[in-house]
Amino acid sequence: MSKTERPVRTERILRRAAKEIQSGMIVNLGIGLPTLLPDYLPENFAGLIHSENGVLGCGSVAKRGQARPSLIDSAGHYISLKPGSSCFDSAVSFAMIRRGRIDLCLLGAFEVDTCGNLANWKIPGKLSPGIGGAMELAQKAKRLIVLSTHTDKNGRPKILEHCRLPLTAPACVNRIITDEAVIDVTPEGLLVQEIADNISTQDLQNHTEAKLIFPENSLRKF
Amino acid sequence: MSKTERPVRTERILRRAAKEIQSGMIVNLGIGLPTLLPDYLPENFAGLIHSENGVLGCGSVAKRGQARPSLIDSAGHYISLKPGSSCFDSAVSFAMIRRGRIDLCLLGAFEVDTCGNLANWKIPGKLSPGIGGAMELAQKAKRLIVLSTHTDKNGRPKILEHCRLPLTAPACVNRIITDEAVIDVTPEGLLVQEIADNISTQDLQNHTEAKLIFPENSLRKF
Amino acid sequence: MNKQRELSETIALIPSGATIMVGGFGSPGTPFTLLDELLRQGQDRLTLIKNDANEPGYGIAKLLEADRVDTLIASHIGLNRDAVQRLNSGKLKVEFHPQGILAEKIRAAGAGIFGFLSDIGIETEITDPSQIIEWQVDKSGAKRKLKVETALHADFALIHAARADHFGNLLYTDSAINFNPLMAMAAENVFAETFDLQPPGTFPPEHIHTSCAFVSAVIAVDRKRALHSEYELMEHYVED
Amino acid sequence: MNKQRELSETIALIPSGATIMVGGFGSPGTPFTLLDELLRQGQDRLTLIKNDANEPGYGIAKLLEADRVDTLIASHIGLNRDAVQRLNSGKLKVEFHPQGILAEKIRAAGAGIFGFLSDIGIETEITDPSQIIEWQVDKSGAKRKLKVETALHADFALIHAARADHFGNLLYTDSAINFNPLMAMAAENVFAETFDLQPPGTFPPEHIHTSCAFVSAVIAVDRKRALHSEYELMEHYVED
Repeated sequence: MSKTERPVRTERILRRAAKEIQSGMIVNLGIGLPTLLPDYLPENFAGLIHSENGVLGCGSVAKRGQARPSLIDSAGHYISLKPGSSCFDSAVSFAMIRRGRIDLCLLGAFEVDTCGNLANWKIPGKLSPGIGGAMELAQKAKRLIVLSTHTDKNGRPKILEHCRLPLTAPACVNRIITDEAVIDVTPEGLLVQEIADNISTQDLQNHTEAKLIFPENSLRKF
Repeated sequence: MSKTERPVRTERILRRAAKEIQSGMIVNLGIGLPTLLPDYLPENFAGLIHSENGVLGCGSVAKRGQARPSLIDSAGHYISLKPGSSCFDSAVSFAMIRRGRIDLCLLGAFEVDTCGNLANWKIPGKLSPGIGGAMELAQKAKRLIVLSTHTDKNGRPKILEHCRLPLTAPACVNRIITDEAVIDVTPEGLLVQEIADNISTQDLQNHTEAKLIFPENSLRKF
Repeated sequence: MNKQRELSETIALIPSGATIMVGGFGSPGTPFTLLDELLRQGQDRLTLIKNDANEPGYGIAKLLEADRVDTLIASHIGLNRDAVQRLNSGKLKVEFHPQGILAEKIRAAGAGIFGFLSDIGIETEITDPSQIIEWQVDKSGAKRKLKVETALHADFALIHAARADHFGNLLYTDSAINFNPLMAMAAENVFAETFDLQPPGTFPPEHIHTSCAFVSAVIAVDRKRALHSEYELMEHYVED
Repeated sequence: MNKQRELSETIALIPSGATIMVGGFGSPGTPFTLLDELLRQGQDRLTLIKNDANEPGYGIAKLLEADRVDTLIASHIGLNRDAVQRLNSGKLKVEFHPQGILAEKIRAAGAGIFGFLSDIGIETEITDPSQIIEWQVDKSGAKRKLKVETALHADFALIHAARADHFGNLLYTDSAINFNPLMAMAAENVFAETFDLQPPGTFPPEHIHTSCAFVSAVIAVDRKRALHSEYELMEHYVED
């Protein structure tokens, strides 16, 4: 899907999410929306993208002529490598993850809840393609941000009071970025930090099953 | 200690032990007598010497001019490498050992007994420099041969009914090669396979605390 | 010391019912030539251990499609719709592990240890209470609940190496490293294919990823004569 | 991203009382320059984790001789008579592990696991009954007695790399690899010295032994200006 064809909702999420990735960070991008993020990073981005199939320092998607059959990211896309990249086996790749060397991980979600619980790997009876790297990334990244449309394709909330699907990991999410809001998981509950410029706080709460906390001062738009 | 200066007892042990190392084998040589074995192997020996500090394919001792500060064996000697050698970290080196990839290990001993128990790492109150790789090699080499003078420097037996020193590993020794005999550890006990050409069976038993089994047919001399 | 072997006689050593580790994350590192020979020879009732199920028409997917596989031990099979259908219809038994735990269980076998203690997935449905121990793992004096993950063994491993020598020393490249060096350490019998087989001494000793101590046989594959489009770029992933 | 740092300010980050992993098996791979700076700065009450105690006058032996070390966690100190005397006289606490178990305990910390199950030394005096569990590790249904070996952690690791880049990617050579890559994964803060510091992109990605993700600082040591005879051949081992 080329950048120009992406729906407005997706565009908004990705544009906002790109701001979370800072210079010097080691970042893992989960399959789905997060995989599209490199397109939104500055050309000279000074950080390292980790792909759990064994690459640190992933570059942009490799076009025909540059692509090598031996070099993909964990989503299956042919990629280029940046100077200073390293390739290693799967045990080392996940050592890096479990050891806490991933500064930031961005993952998709089926459901996320008030406690920061995440469900993104299984819909019983419907979808169970396996676990992949999701559990280790969710549990061990220093900072975990969920990227998701605010509601599912049927308009139902994905931000719940309590996750109903099998969990990927409990209490792992730090921030949720949707097309409608930027929401932090805090000990007090879900704190809205930013709101999309085309939505009211009332609508946002209506699209959210979990009770949202709004700050006393005015909400930043995005 | 150059080859010409070695005592006759040592020479006899090493000459006999070299015959145990066959083409194609992966062999680990323990510190002490076994380390001297490469001098007794044929020039074109087609096997691989493993050194537990992370080398497979050790060559002969490197003389001045060839020696590199970064390349030693586990006894601390500067070594050369043979074509097809590999260098790896200590976890991989001991993976190789615990995984059963060492065909043959030759170790020194303080004591060895009727059950094939080996004591070679500690003399309580006198000597406790640590364990090194001995326990893993003793427990996991496919075949373990002890090289030792038949009696200690005070003439006391080293082949005992039961080891009295702390064990390196129980029931690990397959064969014992001394300056007086070649003895196999069998379910029935210690079976003498060969005897030095300068000793009687009676003297051999007298120098041995454990009861020896002698074969019915005549003993091979070495 | 020369471990170069012929393809068909090497794969013929694998009996029906064997447990086989297969290298590769997706296509990179998948030993397509070895797998095709296994398909041709007809061994069945196999248990395969691979990160994924390849994509339909590729690698182990062809063994699945030919009903040769009873059980697959994997991390994620989402890119193979056919394998998911087989799982859902009960035709295929799949045992899922978190990807890094799968890697570590294989490495544990390779390292000659029996298992390890982990906290991954400990509060999720993939963990059964019978797998939990409480153990004091630091000097705090407090015990911690941990999951015992046991080592994962196999009779055989099929490996794809970018380069190799006749002793069986292996080198990998790019993201085609993945599970290959772990499986090469773990399995009883390790068969590696390579396009680039060189005399011993060609590679600097510290560049070798898998020491020949772990490898049983090396099969030279002529890249030019290999008919496998599987080794080429997958068109549906190539961006123009 | 550039992790090149100055020697003294890097070592100054280490407080007295710290637990420090030190690379090297004997001399090869020992970070002599980092250790000398630690000696110069005077941190004490240290716990060191190293395979051995170097030889008298070399590496960590100098820290032992200067009474800076409370505890040494090692595999074998037989080549350092002074260290053995300190152990026997009670001046130095030494915790011994079988060499491969020491390596694996360090790797366990580096792999983010909490421990592992082993059968090494299980019937010897180094194993206490409290370390044993009975666990079903295969499909036989039978339980097996195994020793729980816990992960070994450290605040700092001092590493010697043959080559490095400014991001902190490290490459080792010969038998100087040994414990270095394991310790570089395990410790919280990892300082690596090298004679050969190059720009990122110099080394093929699959030749890098330690990815920069694990490394905190790289110190360039000028081999020509380094006064250390410790890096040269040890005369008493050289045969003419």
